[in-house]
Amino acid sequence: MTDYEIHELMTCRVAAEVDERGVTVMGSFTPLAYASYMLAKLTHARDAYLVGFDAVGMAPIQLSFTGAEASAYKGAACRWGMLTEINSIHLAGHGGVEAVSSAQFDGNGAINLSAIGPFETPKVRLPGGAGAAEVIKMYRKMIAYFGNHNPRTLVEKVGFVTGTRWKVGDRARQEAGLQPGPIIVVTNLAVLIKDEDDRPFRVESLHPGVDVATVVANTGFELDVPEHLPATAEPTAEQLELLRTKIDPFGTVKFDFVSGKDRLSYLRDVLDAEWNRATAS
Amino acid sequence: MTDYEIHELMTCRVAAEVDERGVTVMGSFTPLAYASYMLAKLTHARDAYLVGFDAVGMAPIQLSFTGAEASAYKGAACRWGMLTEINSIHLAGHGGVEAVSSAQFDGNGAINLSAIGPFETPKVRLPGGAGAAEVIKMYRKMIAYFGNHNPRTLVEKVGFVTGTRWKVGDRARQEAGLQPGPIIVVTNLAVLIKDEDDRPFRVESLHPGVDVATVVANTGFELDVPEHLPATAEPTAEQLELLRTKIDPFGTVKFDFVSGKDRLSYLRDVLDAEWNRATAS
Amino acid sequence: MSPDKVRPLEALGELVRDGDSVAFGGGWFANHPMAAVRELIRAGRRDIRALTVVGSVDMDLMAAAGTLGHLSFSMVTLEAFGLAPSVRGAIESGALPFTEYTGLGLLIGLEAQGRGVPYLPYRGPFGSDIPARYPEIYATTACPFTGEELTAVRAIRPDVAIVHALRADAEGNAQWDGTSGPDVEMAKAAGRVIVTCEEIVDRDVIVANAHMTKLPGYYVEAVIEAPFGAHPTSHIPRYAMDAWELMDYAAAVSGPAFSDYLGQIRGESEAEYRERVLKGRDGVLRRLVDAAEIIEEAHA
Amino acid sequence: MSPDKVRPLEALGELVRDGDSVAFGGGWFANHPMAAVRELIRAGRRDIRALTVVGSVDMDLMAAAGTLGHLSFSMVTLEAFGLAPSVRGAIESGALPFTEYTGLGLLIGLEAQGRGVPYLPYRGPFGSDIPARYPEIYATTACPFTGEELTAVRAIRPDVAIVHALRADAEGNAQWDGTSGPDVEMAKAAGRVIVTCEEIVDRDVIVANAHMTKLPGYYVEAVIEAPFGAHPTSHIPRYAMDAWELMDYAAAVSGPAFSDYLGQIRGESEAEYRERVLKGRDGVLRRLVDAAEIIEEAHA
Repeated sequence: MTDYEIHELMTCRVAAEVDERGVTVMGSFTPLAYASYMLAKLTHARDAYLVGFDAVGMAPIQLSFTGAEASAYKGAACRWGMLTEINSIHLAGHGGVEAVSSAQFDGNGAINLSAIGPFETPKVRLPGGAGAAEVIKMYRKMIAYFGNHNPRTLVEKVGFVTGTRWKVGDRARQEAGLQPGPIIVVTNLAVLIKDEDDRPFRVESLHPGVDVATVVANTGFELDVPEHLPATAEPTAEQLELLRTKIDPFGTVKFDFVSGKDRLSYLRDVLDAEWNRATAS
Repeated sequence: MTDYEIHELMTCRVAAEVDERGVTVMGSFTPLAYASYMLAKLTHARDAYLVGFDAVGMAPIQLSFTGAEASAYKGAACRWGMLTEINSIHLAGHGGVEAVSSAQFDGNGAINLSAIGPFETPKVRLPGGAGAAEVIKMYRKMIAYFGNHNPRTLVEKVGFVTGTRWKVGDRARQEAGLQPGPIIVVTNLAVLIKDEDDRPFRVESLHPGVDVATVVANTGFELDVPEHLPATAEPTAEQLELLRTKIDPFGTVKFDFVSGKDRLSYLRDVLDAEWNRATAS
Repeated sequence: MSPDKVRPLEALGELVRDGDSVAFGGGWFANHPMAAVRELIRAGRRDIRALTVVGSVDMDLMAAAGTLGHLSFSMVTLEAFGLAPSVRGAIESGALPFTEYTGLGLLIGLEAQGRGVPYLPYRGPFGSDIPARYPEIYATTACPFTGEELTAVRAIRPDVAIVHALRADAEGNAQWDGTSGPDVEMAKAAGRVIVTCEEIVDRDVIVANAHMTKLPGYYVEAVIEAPFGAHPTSHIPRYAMDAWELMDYAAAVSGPAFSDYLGQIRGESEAEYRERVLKGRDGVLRRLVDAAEIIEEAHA
Repeated sequence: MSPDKVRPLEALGELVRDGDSVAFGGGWFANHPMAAVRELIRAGRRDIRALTVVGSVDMDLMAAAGTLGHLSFSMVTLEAFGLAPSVRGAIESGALPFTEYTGLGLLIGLEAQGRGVPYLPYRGPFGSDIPARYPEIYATTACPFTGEELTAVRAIRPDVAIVHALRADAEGNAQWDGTSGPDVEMAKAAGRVIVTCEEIVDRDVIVANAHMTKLPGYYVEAVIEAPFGAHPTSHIPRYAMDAWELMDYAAAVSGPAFSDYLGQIRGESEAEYRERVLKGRDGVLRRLVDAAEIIEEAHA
């Protein structure tokens, strides 16, 4: 078995959800989500239709902090702007997979990207949700990913609902005119799934070496725990090769897994490598 | 004084209404309207912003049946499609001058481009109004032009209202959120203007050689006839030179003034000239 | 990598079924999907519920050929060549049921469907007699903030849209340079989209001209190469409208020779049609585009 | 022939007045009108009611400089460089009144104004806590045909929009090649539009690239040439974001040295800013764009 890091396993697990139906849109440069989509497009979902920034019908790109945006346009079939993307993908029912992360996430599939504490004078003012408030309900699949599975992030009820899946079960979704599909949570410990409105998330798989008690103890909301719990699939050698040499050679995905005090120097190193590559030739 | 034909006088009179405020849009290839806009843009309204077909910010073009569309794109600053034009010009309050013709026109500023006789099984099914139903109320100025001023066309009340100016007086228009501006009718006999909801059209000017009784007798709706009636300005030598040599050398404007039996051969001659020009070089 | 959606024109007879509602692109004498229109006639499709914004010879030819079961339009005209005689006759005789839309209402109804709302409000055709005839299409609605009265137009969802592009790749990414008219809104609204195009190209060509891609491939079910596919209407910048063929059409359609005119189209392939009708005129139609002039401003 | 709308950057202080609501283009670290932001700070503008869809260093710098009187946004973030510290601090302390929009609601509100309707309906942020906080912006409305409940968002009309384009001509026809984000909708909604651009060009250049014109000149009041006018955010394909300057900003903004950082910007012209901050880095920022790679698919 090949050695891998947890962000690589998570990337591969998110990638497994990406298929060739509908359109997948990247907004902010969120490296794990970007890497997952690229991996899918280079392996099992060659026909996945990708949109990043205003580049529509992207080729797969190499990730970098300073170059991802420029890359997105280099192989793209079309240019749009934010509003056309909204009206032609999100609201038009063409959205395939939407992967988000958030400061808080709860057992109803709600996210909080707005405020910790009172909304008007918060303890922590968070960045805001951009399009997430509307978008996470519109896509066929909602994926939420968290590098640090803990009960402060995965809470019973978010302090403020920036956005939510709204309807969860296939039937409720179809009755509301939405594409049917589940919420999938991928963390550093496990994979959780919710596909019924009136049932809690259930543990779908545990990452190798994680026991279920750790997952339950670190989750603020109720969980269904099936008797039989498979291990999350580990990255294959081909996947790791693609991630490390083609998709993310600078290590942008790992950045979000680096702890507070080391983050700045990690970032500086990545940026130095990007600078050196650009000036080398 | 230079000799001119009636369609030339009408073209110049319509052109006089075109100014540099707002955007003027050409839809169907209606030669008189096209020629008027080009004349204005080449003389007193150099900064007029013109849109024809999907060419936005056109240069002035030479008219021809087979070449007008291609010309429109050759000097244009931008490409849009019908919907963007609608939402960015017509409905957005950016429309400057809208010139239309119609099978019937009445004293309220209503046009009929739909049907003569019962709507469902008409005596004459007309072409339909395209965007006129909405557009003629939205523009700052509505111009209606008719090559044959008679009481069958200028009627008391149209048999079917395809579209209408809706609000006419400046105040009523502004209260409805519309740009203030009049309805101007330019015919082969006279110029009529309406700028109040509760007053009839008034005769603004008579074309040289036309007496007011002829106008009144040939108009199916009531007219205000001021005591002092000026003559419509005749085309200047410069205008005629531009129209004949630059704007409309093939004579497309005159086509709509040719009577039934001669139309086909006139058209064939124009098209022959267009063919010969294209194959000459 | 890309999916291969390329189909022959002959597949159109299967892609469109009798009774389908079909939106046809183009406007005036520009860029109607005429090769597709001819192929539907050849395939003997019937009861097509056609939708056009500004139709011309496309609608008239189908009306004459007995292809139409219903017609939705905001205008149908042969402009210099007269009122569309077949459409006019079919409506006047009561043979062709129709819906007359206002032009903006039709486009905004298509837009509504494309962006996932059941209606859209706008400052509508106030005072027009059209909305009252179609309460299932037009309604009055009020702004929930200002109370302003607006027209609501209902979302329109054609079963199929057929549009003609300059070029497309096998994935369906389609480009226009000149008049695209209502094509993009029709495609976004329709259940299925068929793109005919002057030329199928490699993806590289699409990427190199990405600003001309008005319809991304994810909308498209089938891509069909059809050179001169808008003839006798225009496809700028490739060719001008064929006014001479339009004169021939206008002369034939109301007379006894029209069954021959139609029989010829029915009995030939599209390649044979091009061979027969264009016979050297293709070069002229291209040169008419080149010869078209803008006026250099002497007074600048 | 064309009107000449070209103005120097220094005119911005007159074009924007204290108290104006101003929509700023760009999104994330892409294409914010940073030269204009710096000029507003130099001109000492105050009480600006800023509107951004996804703001970053543009909003944070103005918050730090005391330029803002109110902030409307759907997101403000420095991404890898952290939460926007000045915006965050100003909101947490209660010093900066704000309106948090949902992202689609904000764009559709701008769209509504641009297309002349007082609101637009859409399948909104159902279940979000945001709409209930702003009943003057969000309402529930029903489709008059189907009865479906939808969200209505009210038209948003900024006094001014400032957007940064690749190039424009003197008439104001403005082109983008890479990220245009919300720029066009902001411009269409605003009472007055100011375009800064990398380069002012002759009309010929615009016509030759007509498909890149996203904003026609009739919308535009002033055109300002501002090379590197989005720096330290990106303007693709001219230059990548300057991550090193952003690190310097993030390091300075929360510390005691920030008054020096700000003082320097206030005390220099935009040409001096470029000279000081880019000092040879301009070439690297261009090469970062060139070096960015797509992945050729080995398995094709």
